[in-house]
Amino acid sequence: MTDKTIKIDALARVEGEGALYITMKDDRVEKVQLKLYDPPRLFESLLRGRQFSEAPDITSRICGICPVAYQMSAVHAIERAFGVQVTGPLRALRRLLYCGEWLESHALHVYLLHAPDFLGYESAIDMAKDHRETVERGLQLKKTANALITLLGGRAIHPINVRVGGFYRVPSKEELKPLAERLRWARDAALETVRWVAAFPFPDFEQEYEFVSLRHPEEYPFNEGRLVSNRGLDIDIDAFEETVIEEQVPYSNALHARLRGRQDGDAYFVGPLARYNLNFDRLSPLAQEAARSAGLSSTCRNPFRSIIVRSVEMVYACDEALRLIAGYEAPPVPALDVRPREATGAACTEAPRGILYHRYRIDADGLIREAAIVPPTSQNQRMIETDLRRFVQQHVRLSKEALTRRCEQAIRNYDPCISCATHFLTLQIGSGGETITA
Amino acid sequence: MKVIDRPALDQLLTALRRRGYRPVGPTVRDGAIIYDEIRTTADLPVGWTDEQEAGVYRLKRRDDQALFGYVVGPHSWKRFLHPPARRLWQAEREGSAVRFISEEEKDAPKFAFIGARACELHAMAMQDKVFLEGAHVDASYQSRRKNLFIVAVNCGQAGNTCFCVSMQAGPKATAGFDLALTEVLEGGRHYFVVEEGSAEGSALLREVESRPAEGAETETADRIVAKTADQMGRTMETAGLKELLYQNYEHPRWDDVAARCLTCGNCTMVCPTCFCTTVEEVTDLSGEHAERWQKWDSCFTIDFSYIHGGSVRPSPKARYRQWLTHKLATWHDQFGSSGCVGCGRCITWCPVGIDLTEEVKAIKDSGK
Amino acid sequence: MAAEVVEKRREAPQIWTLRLRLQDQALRRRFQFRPGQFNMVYDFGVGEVPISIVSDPVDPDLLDHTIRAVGAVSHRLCELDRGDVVGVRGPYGSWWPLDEARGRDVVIVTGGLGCAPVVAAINYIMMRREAYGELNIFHGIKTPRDLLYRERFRAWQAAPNTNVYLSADRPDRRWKHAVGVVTSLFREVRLDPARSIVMMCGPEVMMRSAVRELLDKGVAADRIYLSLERNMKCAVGFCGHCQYGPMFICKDGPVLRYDRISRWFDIREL
Amino acid sequence: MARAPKPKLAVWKFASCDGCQLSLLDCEDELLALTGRVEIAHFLEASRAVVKGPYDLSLVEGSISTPEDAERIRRVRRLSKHLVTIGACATAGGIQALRNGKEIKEFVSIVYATPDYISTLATSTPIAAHVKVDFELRGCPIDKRQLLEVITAFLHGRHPQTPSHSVCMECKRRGAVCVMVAKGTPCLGPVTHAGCGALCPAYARGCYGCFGPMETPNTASLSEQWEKLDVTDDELVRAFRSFNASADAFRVESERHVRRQA
Ligand SMILES: Cc1cc2nc3c(=O)[nH]c(=O)nc-3n(C[C@H](O)[C@H](O)[C@H](O)COP(=O)(O)OP(=O)(O)OC[C@H]3O[C@@H](n4cnc5c(N)ncnc54)[C@H](O)[C@@H]3O)c2cc1C
Ligand code: SF4
Ligand code: SF4
Ligand code: SF4
Repeated sequence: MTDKTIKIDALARVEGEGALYITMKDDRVEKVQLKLYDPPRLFESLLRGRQFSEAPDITSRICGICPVAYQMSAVHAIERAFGVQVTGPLRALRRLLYCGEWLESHALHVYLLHAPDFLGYESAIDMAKDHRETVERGLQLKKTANALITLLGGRAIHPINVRVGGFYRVPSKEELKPLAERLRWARDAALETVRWVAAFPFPDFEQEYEFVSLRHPEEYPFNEGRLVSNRGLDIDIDAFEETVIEEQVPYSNALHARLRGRQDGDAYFVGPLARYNLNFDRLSPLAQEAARSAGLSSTCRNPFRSIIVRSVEMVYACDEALRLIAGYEAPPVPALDVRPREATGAACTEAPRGILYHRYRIDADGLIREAAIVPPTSQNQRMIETDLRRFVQQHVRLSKEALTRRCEQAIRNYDPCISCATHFLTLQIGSGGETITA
Repeated sequence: MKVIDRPALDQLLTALRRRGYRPVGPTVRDGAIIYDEIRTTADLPVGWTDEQEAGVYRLKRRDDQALFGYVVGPHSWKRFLHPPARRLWQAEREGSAVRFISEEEKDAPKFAFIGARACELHAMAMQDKVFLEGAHVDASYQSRRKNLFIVAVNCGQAGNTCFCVSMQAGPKATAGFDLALTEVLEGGRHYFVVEEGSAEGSALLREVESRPAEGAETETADRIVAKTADQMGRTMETAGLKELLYQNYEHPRWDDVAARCLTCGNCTMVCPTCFCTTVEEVTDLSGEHAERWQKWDSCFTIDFSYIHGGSVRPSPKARYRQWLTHKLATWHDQFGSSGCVGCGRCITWCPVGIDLTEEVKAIKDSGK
Repeated sequence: MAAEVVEKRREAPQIWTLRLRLQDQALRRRFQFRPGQFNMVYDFGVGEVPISIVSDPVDPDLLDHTIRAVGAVSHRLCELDRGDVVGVRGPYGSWWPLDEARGRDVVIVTGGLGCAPVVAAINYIMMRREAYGELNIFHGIKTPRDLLYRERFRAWQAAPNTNVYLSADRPDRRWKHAVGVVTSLFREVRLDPARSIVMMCGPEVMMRSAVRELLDKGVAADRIYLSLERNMKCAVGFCGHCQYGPMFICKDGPVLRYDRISRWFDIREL
Repeated sequence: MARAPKPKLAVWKFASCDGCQLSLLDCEDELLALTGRVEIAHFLEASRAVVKGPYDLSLVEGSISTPEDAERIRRVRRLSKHLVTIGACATAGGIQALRNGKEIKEFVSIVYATPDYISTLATSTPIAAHVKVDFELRGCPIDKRQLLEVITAFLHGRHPQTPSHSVCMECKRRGAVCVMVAKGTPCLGPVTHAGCGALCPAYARGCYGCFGPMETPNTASLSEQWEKLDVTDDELVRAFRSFNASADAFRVESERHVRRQA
């Protein structure tokens, strides 16, 4: 019987800055605290009084890893407020752009952030010493994704081409052609990735979860759909704020979210694993095939296997991108005419790490009067803690060092993005973690 | 003089391509007429014209199918002869030794300029002076220039910011071309009166369907160009201009213009005669390879005149003054002519519409 | 052109003289220069800067460059060691009127920290001392600490028919020389304006007042030569950076005769 | 180059979106080569291995908005031989600096139940307001080629070549058509620091100033021109108040229009 404290003051290989504290007494987990301590940047406040057209550019600055997600949620929410629907090639381009972001973000996470955990390296850079070709494949996948985002968005981080109503400039069919070439390579590389990660050692950790994601009548979800779960949730996005309750916890700069009507303390799960479990039937045949050959069925409840699911989504993103490029004809205008009106609009899109909710109240002059943003990581935060509690309880025998590593790995299952999660939260005085090793 | 009818003009492009030329010429992109590769005459701005004002440029539809019914846009031919960025040389380090690799000029592109205007030919002649006629020769420019074929076009209309007549640089192409066209759309006919300017031009012309020009046709062409000369949107008094500027380095007008000038450098970038460049050192992570890249530069930047301790021309006033006096005064002493051809680009493309003809006039009206 | 550092000598803190030899024999044989001219010296991966050649033209095999470390390139050049390789293009620009000056008195005026261009002229005269008349060297500095070449000045002072006049704006207690701007010394020294030819380099403010004084003393405008500095990228008149009124310092200069630039000399921020 | 021990590179994050440090991981073709030239000694986003300082080159992302961070940046400075700030947050306080000068209580109580908690967040300030900075790399986000230039320049001991002239020069070099002159679209390019390669004009929109003010920004003259394009004071205030709102030239210009509105 031992008491143990696991303390990670500065989580590595996550986006943003966080810390983990676990205390155990008599082999029982007492406390699990995931602290996300990026200083809040007060986006909701500073959006007030801005022109609606600025929202995609401003909110993109919440997160450099998934700026497209912010731009997509922003434009869809505002378009819903104004009663504008973007269809046809413009809609396809948005999906295509999102494919780029998924592929980029997943390649980054799978290769550079998560795989080192499975293979026992401190970083992908260390991993490259033994597995150079593999790491290079990951980098090339990322690069292909960035090329796609750059062509459509102008640059990979905080793209400049997205606007309410469409784009500033749309590519010609010709311009997309060379990308298709590279995406075909990427699709093969993604399949290779699935095979590679499927062979990783996974701890036995099947859990019961409430998975939440978008669901679209025809497609694997990106920008549209109803919000559903495997426990019967099925709502329009407009009902999001009635359904999701955000609570403050004293130790973190990120709010915890839970679903109304569920038991207090119950968490839910968003992200690739949730999408996969709720939308397997919407994946392309190739992606389904890749999943099956990796030993996954249409459901997967081991979060450690989310690395396989991410890789399957990479296959899908390439497949979908190729489909969209093949069917693309440049639209007559780069953007629909958008007239502001006094209204409120909300939208959810599937960021690489899960649903990202935006709501805007806009006045007749087109100025934002109120904004609300719920990023995926703050929704997953309670789930992560729940996972950690269960996992640590199951593995109390492990050495502290081993357990610490496992905990980190378990956190990375969620690919948490702390910059997002803390973009608007209360700062706890004195909570700044020590990250300097001098 | 010969005449090519509109439908036969594509043969000219074909003939050029057959001879290994890459035709570049005006085409519509992003709301302006720019210069880029031309496959057929359909790539030209068919039926387009432009309206220009200080700081304003707008494309407009014409009510005919003219190919050259506009003046000059934001690009100039220097983009091809004196490109915006070019590698000068490379260095490889091998142990303590350093090996220098100069650029090969033998593969210089073979351009054919379609639709170069008289002012632009003058501008090229001025850059020739800079790069070819001094003690040192710019080999890259030289090989591109040597390979060049020029199809000039005499202007059928003048723009609102044009003043080539004042600068004696247009609107008629008088020298420095292989072929020169005057576009005529009259009485339901659309043809080009062609003047031959070189042996190669004549040889090329023989590969294109053409016929001798009739007197009426050449007269029409002359009349068109003469009319253009009367349409100049701007004028500049050039008599005594160099001395005027030399005597007015401290004129208060420089402060006035400096209050408006953005020091953005647009005027120098669009100017077809501006030639200044900077050089950047480009290194890679291996540490074994370095390259020297030449890039268009502008006398409007702080770095341009930087010497250790600070810039020689920190004030916008001094930078604007340098630009204007270089163009219109010191150029004479350096290269024997004015550095301005009156194309009006710097007036149109200055985001705040600063007009050098106005600046000159203001100094003249109140200067020493 | 690759050149090897064959010798390195420390002149003062932050100032070094590099002796360079072109590696290519054929180029070496063709290389001819005159005092006052400069080379573009390139350090791998850092950049290229104009530096005067201060060695004697009789031996163009070895090129001395005295470099003061002020910024990136000059610092790196000063850190080079024997055996290191730099790039050298040149020689460029105009030179001191050392032929014209034969048989005349020579007045050298320098100031500030960098005076490499006139050192080339002084060295040249020293090697051919009898060919020239009286040599008066005026050197102005701000504070005694800026006097970088004490040794050199001492050696020159010891040469026949040669006088060194030093002046400091802000002297300390040990300063034995004149006080004030260097131009004030002209009043105390007897110069024969008709016999004299002036070579000058240094800060432009100093040169402005020096020229004024010398003209007042009756030195003809066409007997005053100055070496000017401007930013330089190409050194062959293409890059435009070194313009000085109608001049390109790289090809019309750096050594310019005063009467040719008098019109521009007093204009600020030219 | 003498093969001395590899210089140690550290990457630090303060209030930011992570985008600028991600630029380093976005150097897909160079990343492994980079690790051959420098030791990645502290880069939490990429590695859990942390090597003790001092560090030869520290890249600092993010602005200072808490007392803890104000203290932490001083320690980072002490541990760093060269300290380079990357991105608008670090060089100008970032978008989060929009709170500066506002009545912070009021600003945050709009959203927060317990504004007292955030009383320490009154300002978001650039790193240079706290410690000496050796070089500032602009952009929101920075341009990855420029980041590589900063690193290779550091390795070669030279000054990075990141020209501070206008975006217009890059716009013209790339042959883009000026959106302001040809379409009447307001563009901040003339007063904005180069570095992005004139992205926005190349995508048919006006520059919104994400690289901050250029070397000699004549914001007043540009504003006057914008007014001719029917841009209101209100809009001008917002235009100058974005990702570099606290950079002097932009701040002053926006305040001028705030006063004019009043
Ligand atoms: C004709 C001529 C002869 C010179 N002779 C010598 C000499 O013999 N010894 C010596 O120590 N110095 C000499 N200089 C000055 C020397 O060129 C500068 O000190 C050097 O360029 C500084 O470069 P940097 O990179 O070290 O400095 P930084 O301050 O980092 O300068 C950055 C860049 O600006 C330009 N630059 C800065 N200062 C000057 C300058 N004064 N002149 C021209 N370009 C400059 C260069 O391109 C330089 O790379 C001479 C200058 C000229 C024009
Ligand atoms: S004159 Fe006009 S174009 Fe030229 S630098 Fe000034 S503002 Fe820019
Ligand atoms: S579009 Fe903007 S950046 Fe480009 S030239 Fe015009 S004003 Fe300058
Ligand atoms: S054009 Fe302006 S806003 Fe656009 S990326 Fe460049 S600096 Fe940023």
